[in-house]
Amino acid sequence: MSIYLDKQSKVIVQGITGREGAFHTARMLAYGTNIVGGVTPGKGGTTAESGKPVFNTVREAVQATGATHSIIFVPPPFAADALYEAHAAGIKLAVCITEGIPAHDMLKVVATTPGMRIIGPNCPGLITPGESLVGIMPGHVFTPGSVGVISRSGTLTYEIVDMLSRAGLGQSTCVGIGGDPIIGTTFVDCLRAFSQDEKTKAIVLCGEIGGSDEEDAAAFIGEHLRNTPVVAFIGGRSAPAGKRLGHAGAIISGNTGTPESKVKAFQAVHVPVADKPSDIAALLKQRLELVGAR
Amino acid sequence: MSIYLDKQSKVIVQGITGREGAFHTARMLAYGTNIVGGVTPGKGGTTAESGKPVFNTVREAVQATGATHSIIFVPPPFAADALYEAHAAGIKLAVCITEGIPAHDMLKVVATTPGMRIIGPNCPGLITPGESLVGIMPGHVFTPGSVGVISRSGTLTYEIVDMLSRAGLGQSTCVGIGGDPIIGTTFVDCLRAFSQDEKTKAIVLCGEIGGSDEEDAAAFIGEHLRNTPVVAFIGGRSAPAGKRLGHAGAIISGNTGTPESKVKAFQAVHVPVADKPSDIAALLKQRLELVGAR
Amino acid sequence: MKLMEYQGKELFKKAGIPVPNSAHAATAADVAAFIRANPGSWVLKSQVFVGGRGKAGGIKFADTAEAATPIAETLLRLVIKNNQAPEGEAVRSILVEEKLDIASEAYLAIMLDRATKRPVFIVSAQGGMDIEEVSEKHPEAIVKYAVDPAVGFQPFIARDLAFAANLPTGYHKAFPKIAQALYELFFSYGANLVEINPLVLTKDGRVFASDAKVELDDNGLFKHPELAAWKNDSPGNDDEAAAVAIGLGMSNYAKLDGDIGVIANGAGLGMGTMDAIRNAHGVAANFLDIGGGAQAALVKKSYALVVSNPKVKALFINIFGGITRGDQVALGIVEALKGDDLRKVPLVVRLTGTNEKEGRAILAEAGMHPVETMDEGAARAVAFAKSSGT
Amino acid sequence: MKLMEYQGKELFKKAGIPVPNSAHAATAADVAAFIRANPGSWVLKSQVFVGGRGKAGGIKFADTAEAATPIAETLLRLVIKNNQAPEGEAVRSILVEEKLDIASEAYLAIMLDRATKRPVFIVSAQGGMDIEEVSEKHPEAIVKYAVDPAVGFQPFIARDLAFAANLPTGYHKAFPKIAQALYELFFSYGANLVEINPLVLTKDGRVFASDAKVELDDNGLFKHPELAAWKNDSPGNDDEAAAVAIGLGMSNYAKLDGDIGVIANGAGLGMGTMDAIRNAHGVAANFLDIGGGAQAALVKKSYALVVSNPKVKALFINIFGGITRGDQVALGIVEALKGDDLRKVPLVVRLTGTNEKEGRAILAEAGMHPVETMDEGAARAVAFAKSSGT
Repeated sequence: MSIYLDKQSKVIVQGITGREGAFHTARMLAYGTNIVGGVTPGKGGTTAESGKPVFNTVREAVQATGATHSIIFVPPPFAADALYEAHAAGIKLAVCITEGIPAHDMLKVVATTPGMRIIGPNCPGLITPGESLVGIMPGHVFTPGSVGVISRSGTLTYEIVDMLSRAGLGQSTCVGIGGDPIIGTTFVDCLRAFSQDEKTKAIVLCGEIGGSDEEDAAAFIGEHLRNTPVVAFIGGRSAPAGKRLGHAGAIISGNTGTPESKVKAFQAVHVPVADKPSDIAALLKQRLELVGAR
Repeated sequence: MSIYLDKQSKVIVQGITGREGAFHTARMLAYGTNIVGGVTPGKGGTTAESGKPVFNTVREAVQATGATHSIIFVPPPFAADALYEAHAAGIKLAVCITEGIPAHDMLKVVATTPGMRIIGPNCPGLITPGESLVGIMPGHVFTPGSVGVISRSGTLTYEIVDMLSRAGLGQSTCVGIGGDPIIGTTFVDCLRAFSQDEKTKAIVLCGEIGGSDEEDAAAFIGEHLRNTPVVAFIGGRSAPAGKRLGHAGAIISGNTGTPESKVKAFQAVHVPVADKPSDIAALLKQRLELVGAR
Repeated sequence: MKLMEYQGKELFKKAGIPVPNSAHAATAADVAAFIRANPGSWVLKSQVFVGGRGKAGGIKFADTAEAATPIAETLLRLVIKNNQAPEGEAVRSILVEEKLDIASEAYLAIMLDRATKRPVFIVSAQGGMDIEEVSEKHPEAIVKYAVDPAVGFQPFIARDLAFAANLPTGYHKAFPKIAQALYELFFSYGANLVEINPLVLTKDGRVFASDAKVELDDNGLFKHPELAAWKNDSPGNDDEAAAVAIGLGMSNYAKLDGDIGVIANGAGLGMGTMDAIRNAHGVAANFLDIGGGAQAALVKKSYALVVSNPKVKALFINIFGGITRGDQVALGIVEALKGDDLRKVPLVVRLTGTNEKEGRAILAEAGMHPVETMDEGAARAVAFAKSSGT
Repeated sequence: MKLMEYQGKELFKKAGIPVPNSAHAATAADVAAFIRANPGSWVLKSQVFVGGRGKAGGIKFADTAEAATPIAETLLRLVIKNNQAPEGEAVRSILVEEKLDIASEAYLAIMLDRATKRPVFIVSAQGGMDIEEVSEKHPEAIVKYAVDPAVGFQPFIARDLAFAANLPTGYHKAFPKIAQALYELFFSYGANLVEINPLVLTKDGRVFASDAKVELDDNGLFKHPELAAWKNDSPGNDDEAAAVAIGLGMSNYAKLDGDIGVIANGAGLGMGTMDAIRNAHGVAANFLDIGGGAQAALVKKSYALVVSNPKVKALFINIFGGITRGDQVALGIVEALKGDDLRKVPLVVRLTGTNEKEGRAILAEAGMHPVETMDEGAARAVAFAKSSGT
């Protein structure tokens, strides 16, 4: 098992003939992802570089292939439209890679696309190692296993997963939820899914300064995941207050969203917070041994 | 049992201090309806003519009384706002009496108030005879019993129910769904509810020319209510084509919505269509005997 | 409220939907003057509300002012009939419009759909005069999309429709903008229907709304006071004006062909009363719904309106009160019958429901005795009308 | 993008939110000239982005041009500091504004709330300078409402907020219109935050937005080209301009206080790299995120930007490729080091992920050997910086 994605999941690529779309389609196919086609309006009926059929609309693609998952490589002004189109066509899970989508666009998308899980935007996607990769992650650093990974950051996740893999801690599913202020899937959504996934035995949660998602996650863990080993990491702890470093989410304002408040929230539910990514694997092993000993 | 409404249902009146609101509050209270208060912005903290407390907002009213039902007597330009307010405050069923609400207002209300059942607008409300009346119907023509009544018309329903009562056929719940083009609760919604209500043994359905609600109802009956005696009536059969008679719904255009298409749809599922309201009781008795004989 | 083509096109222009060059003319002289000032090939389009004007000879072509004058005179004398309007409608004015060099005709409309409770786009590559035939014989050539009102228009909807309907590629660039503008017009004016048939693709690759059909929701008109002037042009206006003049809703009164006046409360009971009259082998002279909660004064005015129709030989007042109170109705009837200012016709009253007892008492005092049922009342009114001779 | 008070109030005026009479002045002479031409009691408000200008002496009163001149001169020399901005911000200009006869001060704001994923109204009857203290000590005096974006603003929301916050009745008539206008402004400009503090009720019963704080979402600015001019005034503009000039996102570069340059791909890894440098007892000289999918040319330009900061003594390039390809990064580094046009500093490269092998080959050819881990790279860069002396 796994969450959100497995080997059978049928995936289409919105923007399959674009530069990024084509490049990552090839990489996802190489990883083994079950990509069944793609969409580029006006190029319907042709075949993409990857050999997959191109459709004019998501509806056509879904009708022809039975796809349930979509990954979106579309520039920011058109990304909301792509998400609406996926929803209207019955897509169940859409990964939105696009960076720079107006927050108000996402506000409305998230409120009006019930029944479709959105991962991102501004995220690296998700991967169930050894089965399927729907995203832009470097597949080779992931290994199959039983650690669920959730992260607001993209590249920092690769770092962390690489070290987990090197330490022999394979992953069940890794979800990059994205760093934008308004995202489709939160830490809590993923924690809930992991809590119902038999394969996932431990969880690594990679947060950031700003917002209250980490605090919410800590509260959920305290209530529903008391017996699961969880280790957290908070990125950006050396960022100066008030400075904006890339993710709009990483704004520190007032007392909410500070690293201190997040660390405190996790410690209150007995979740250790790693000082640096390279400490995570060791901390998780300790937690796993503790549970094993009980 | 009954559908949508019983003696316990706690009801508030939006517009309780207005002319119509005050008049019908008194009548509903006289009928036995469990009215717990009302709302008029700016009059919060006072007591209405009926002796019930007045609140400034629906939220205050719900918090103070635990109301789950609301009946709305508010002029057309403000009715959509009243429905949104009811929904935001957690009301589960709102009866909207108001006539003349823009169809586009209702379009959006209906699409964005999930979890709240709206009866109407432009309707007489609903009644579970002997228990509770949330509407403007003349309570004395109704009698408790086991016939469910659904009607697009207001006054014609009183006519029909009066004759049912005189014929000894009491009613479980009667719902006036309203005659506007966009309504919250359709024939099919009510049929589904009646199909799950043990007390309802037979159904009278009072439709009108225009639209396709009756055809949809016939289809539902064919699938889910084959063993329940149902009698239908179609109002406005003498209306000239193209003329608009009161309800925007009663426009005949093309071949859809004609009396013939509706009669045909009901006959196809063995539902007799009465020629006039005074025939309904007799037809229903025949159907009940038929079922009894089986 | 229905708009005429030239009115619809004014809204289209404001919304950014391309329409051909045109001038709206009330007389043949105006038509000729415009063509003289603007040489070229022109279409003279009769302005009426009924459909089928093309087949009825209401659309003609002219290349010169001289040729146009007699054509315009003929058109302005034309009465256009169809199945829905057998009595016909006189042409009121002419839209003089640039003649398009047509490569293709498509169909685009948005209507309020009761069943889905959504605005529905309807598109076909086979637009033009025979769209209804297409709809019957080749339903697969017509594609639809129900817009979620919470989401509103999104560009993908236009792409989806254009591809699904197989619109010629010449349309592809212009279509999304036109679809979006049409949706915004539909939405901002609270329309029941906006229709472009045909949406023309010209041989030189331009796209135009060559016709415009717009029907607005009367209940939403209060948001658009700027359209009040057009209201007077709208069909059925005499009845609507009469209704509004006495304080009824604009669709609460309609004159019909029979001789038995009807006053009822509620549209359903009003129609039911007409049905009952038909069942009693009579024909209603009108539909009149006094609405909910009518006061005595309105009942009296309604009486006056109904008997102002000279065809009316008998009147059936049929009230089953809910929000309407029997005492107010009874007071109104008594007031109406006082004095000599209003014509008297044989009157049958049926009065039940809210405040029935009080109402009956008032009528009894005035010497009137209501019937018990609708069927009884209808039969008695029909008998009165018949006995009054022809 | 943050707006200054006078800019925010321009948007307020357009949106129909009442603001006091005012003039925006860049010099003391302009201030004096305005007051001379418009006799009355005026407030001189320092225009800065940082909060707390009132407590820092940035707001003064003047009844005559003579009195105003020295005050304005003093204000225009003022540097306003607070906890968030210890280095302070120089006053740029002055808003000369009608002095209000205040009866009551309320608070009204709408912000984008991450947790509910909705725009949230925040209202308090206790507005003014101490709103943060109110929020801490009397949270019950602050009421909130999360708007469903599918529904949008509805009048009941304003009623609900006004009653729940116990706004004095003097506000009740104006408040719903102001709340609606503020929501429409928030919505149509794609704001992160719009705030009126205080919303003043005057003794003669008028309501005014006495201050304006507006923060717009940079990602949505492309929809509002008319605001481009204000962008230059926005704080952090030097860093943003530098980033945009080389083709990065406007928030992808920020100069900091340390001496170790940082180039990373992704904001998370960029922050992680800074954390690693701190863990190695060094301090980053900047944050630079080359974004996703950077090509060689952008990598070279990023190098140039980082070393243009004279404080930089060592540079750590930390790449973990996903959408970013190792070969492109390597090519960019090699290009940057060619020739003499760019300053050379000790360089540590860490390169892994997508096309790692190709990238390492390119670097090896140029005689460079990447480190294996982030911690290792950070430690080495810190060592380089320290050994280069102070």
